Amino acid sequence: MRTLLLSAALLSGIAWAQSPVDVQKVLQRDFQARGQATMDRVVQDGLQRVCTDSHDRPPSDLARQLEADQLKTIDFPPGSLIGDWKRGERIAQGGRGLTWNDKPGAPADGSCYNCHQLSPQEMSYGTIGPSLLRFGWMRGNGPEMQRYVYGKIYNAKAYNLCSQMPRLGHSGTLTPEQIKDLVGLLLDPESPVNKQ
Amino acid sequence: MTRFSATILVLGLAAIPAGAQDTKKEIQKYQQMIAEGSPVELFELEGETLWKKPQGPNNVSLEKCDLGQGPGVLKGAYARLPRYFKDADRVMDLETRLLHCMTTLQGRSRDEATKRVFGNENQPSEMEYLSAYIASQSRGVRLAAGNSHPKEKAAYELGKALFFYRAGAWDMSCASCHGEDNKRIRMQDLPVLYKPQAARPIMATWPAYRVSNSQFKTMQWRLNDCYRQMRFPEPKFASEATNALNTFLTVTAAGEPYRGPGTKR
Amino acid sequence: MAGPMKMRATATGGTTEVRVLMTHPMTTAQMKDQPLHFIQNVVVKQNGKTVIEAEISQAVSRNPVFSFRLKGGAKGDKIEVSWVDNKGESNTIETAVA
Amino acid sequence: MTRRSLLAFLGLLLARPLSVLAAWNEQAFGAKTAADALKGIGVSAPAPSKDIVIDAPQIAENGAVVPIEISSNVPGTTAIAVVIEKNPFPLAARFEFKEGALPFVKLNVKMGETSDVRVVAFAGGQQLTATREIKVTIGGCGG
Repeated sequence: MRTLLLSAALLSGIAWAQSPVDVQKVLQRDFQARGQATMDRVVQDGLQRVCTDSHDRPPSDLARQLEADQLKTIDFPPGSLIGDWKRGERIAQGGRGLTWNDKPGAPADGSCYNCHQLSPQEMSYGTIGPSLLRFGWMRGNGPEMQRYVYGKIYNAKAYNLCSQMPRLGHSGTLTPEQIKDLVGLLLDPESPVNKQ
Repeated sequence: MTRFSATILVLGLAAIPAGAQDTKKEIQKYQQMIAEGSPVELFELEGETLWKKPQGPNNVSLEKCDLGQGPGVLKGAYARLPRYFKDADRVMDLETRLLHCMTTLQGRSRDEATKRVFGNENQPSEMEYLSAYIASQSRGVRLAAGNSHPKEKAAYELGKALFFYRAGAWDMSCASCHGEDNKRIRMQDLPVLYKPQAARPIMATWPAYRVSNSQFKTMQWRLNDCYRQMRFPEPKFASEATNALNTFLTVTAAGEPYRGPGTKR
Repeated sequence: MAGPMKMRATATGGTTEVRVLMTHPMTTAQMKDQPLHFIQNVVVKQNGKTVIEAEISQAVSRNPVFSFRLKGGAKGDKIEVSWVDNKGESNTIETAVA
Repeated sequence: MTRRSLLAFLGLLLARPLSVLAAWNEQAFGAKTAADALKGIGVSAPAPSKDIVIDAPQIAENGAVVPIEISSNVPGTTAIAVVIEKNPFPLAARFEFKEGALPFVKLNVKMGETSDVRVVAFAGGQQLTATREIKVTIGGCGG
């Protein structure tokens, strides 16, 4: 792993006046644990380090390898992955979870509308991620699509290593049940996302 | 061309961009109107009172505090912060410097002076009031944070590295939201803060009154709350890290005439 | 205790523009942890004569800001704005037209 | 007591604290529907008019502060009322413009949700009205 990281830094060709290691030390000195936001969060894992080093443009071989590692973290539930789109819509609207003033263990939300357009009725949507309007209508909702959407929400980095989307299942933000409800929001033909 | 993609093309060309354009225009109008009808001057008034109020064991006001332009000189002081201070041998932004003056001039303990740095709508903090007043004394002065002393240069570099450092429960860096042009969270436009053009109007209007919660917010708070939303632990108030980030952002915005304290959503 | 007010009155082309800021929580019945507390009456006077009387509700935003326009007006005219809230607290500010 | 001092004394009486003099239409402000609020301020079947100008953003990023500028071009306007139809208590404000004031006001209001904002102007025996829809959206991260 160490050589892998080193080569990533070299390949990216970005000269940092401060190495990420130095920055991590600063964060460990200048930040403090509060609530559920503990200090281990400032320590980068492998992909965070590679993405920081490469300005989110990791060498493709390395990216493929690390994406495969991330894919292994996803535990796909059996059966249909399409949950209740109505609950999904509420999860997509909210922005709570994992911050230092959120109650540990309390249900979190997906923060989906912060970055994506989904239901056409909601005009206050962000644009950091692509529009998901009519997502299921365009792509169908067969088992493969369900698996892709579930996996993408559970761990977006398995599909695009330096994606800005949080690993909502892997990080413990959302439960498998909540992720299925979001799959429902995206793929259920009755969901406003897919209605004309 | 399939029927589906034809439909998408039509939708894409006609309905959606027109709506988005109108939305953007109306949001701009909203922001302009809230700025015109802002109660921000009330915070400046209160801040002036606090600046002149004797406090602490030494029972003196902050009027002799040197914000970089000499003891008690307020005109243009905020626009030249953060900067290196020889007496403290470090780079300090406004709040860090005020804390320094509270401990050195007024003889207050750091614990007491930082007990409540961020207030709420019912009780704004001393730092917030003071920031409003002092920043208002730089209106029209071009931003010129320190960028020549070796420690200022080091702060800039550290701030830049922090800006792009991805970590936390959601793998975010500042650049996750402020790294690409023409993006927004919900309706909020996201300035690409490492680019001068985008950083200038933003840094020229902080600190600011936020209408969504009727609170006056400082730059230390802004950084603190970004890290909260990024699912990081909490940055310590007036730490080297927050001063470095503030230096990076303000140096990037250099040259913009200061026109705050601003009014934000 | 009532927080500060601020006012500016400027004469331009035959009208006087009055902009007044009031420090007030303006809490509503919907806020659970706070008692209902809001300004009910605002009065604007020009040289001692009442020119505007307003009744307002909890729907006015916290720290109210109003702009009014008065006919005529010359530099030095006295403008006075006062408010009273539902608890009987009040405040007044006076300024000369600039 | 001289005439002059009597006048001064009356003047003092008139300068009693505002709270004693001030009237506040409890019935209208306590009304929970726009119809009841309008009834409470004596409005019935106001006529739509283009002479009432409501300047406001069509979209408010936050309902806590929605800036609205109102002016009436109806000659002889003596009062203006603002009703936010979907607010829990729709009547937001009522302004009386006496000799010396122009029928103009700019203020910030709270809106619980997207709603029509109705303005009624009183001029002589006339009641005129205009509305404008303001959409209230969600800004920021919501966290």
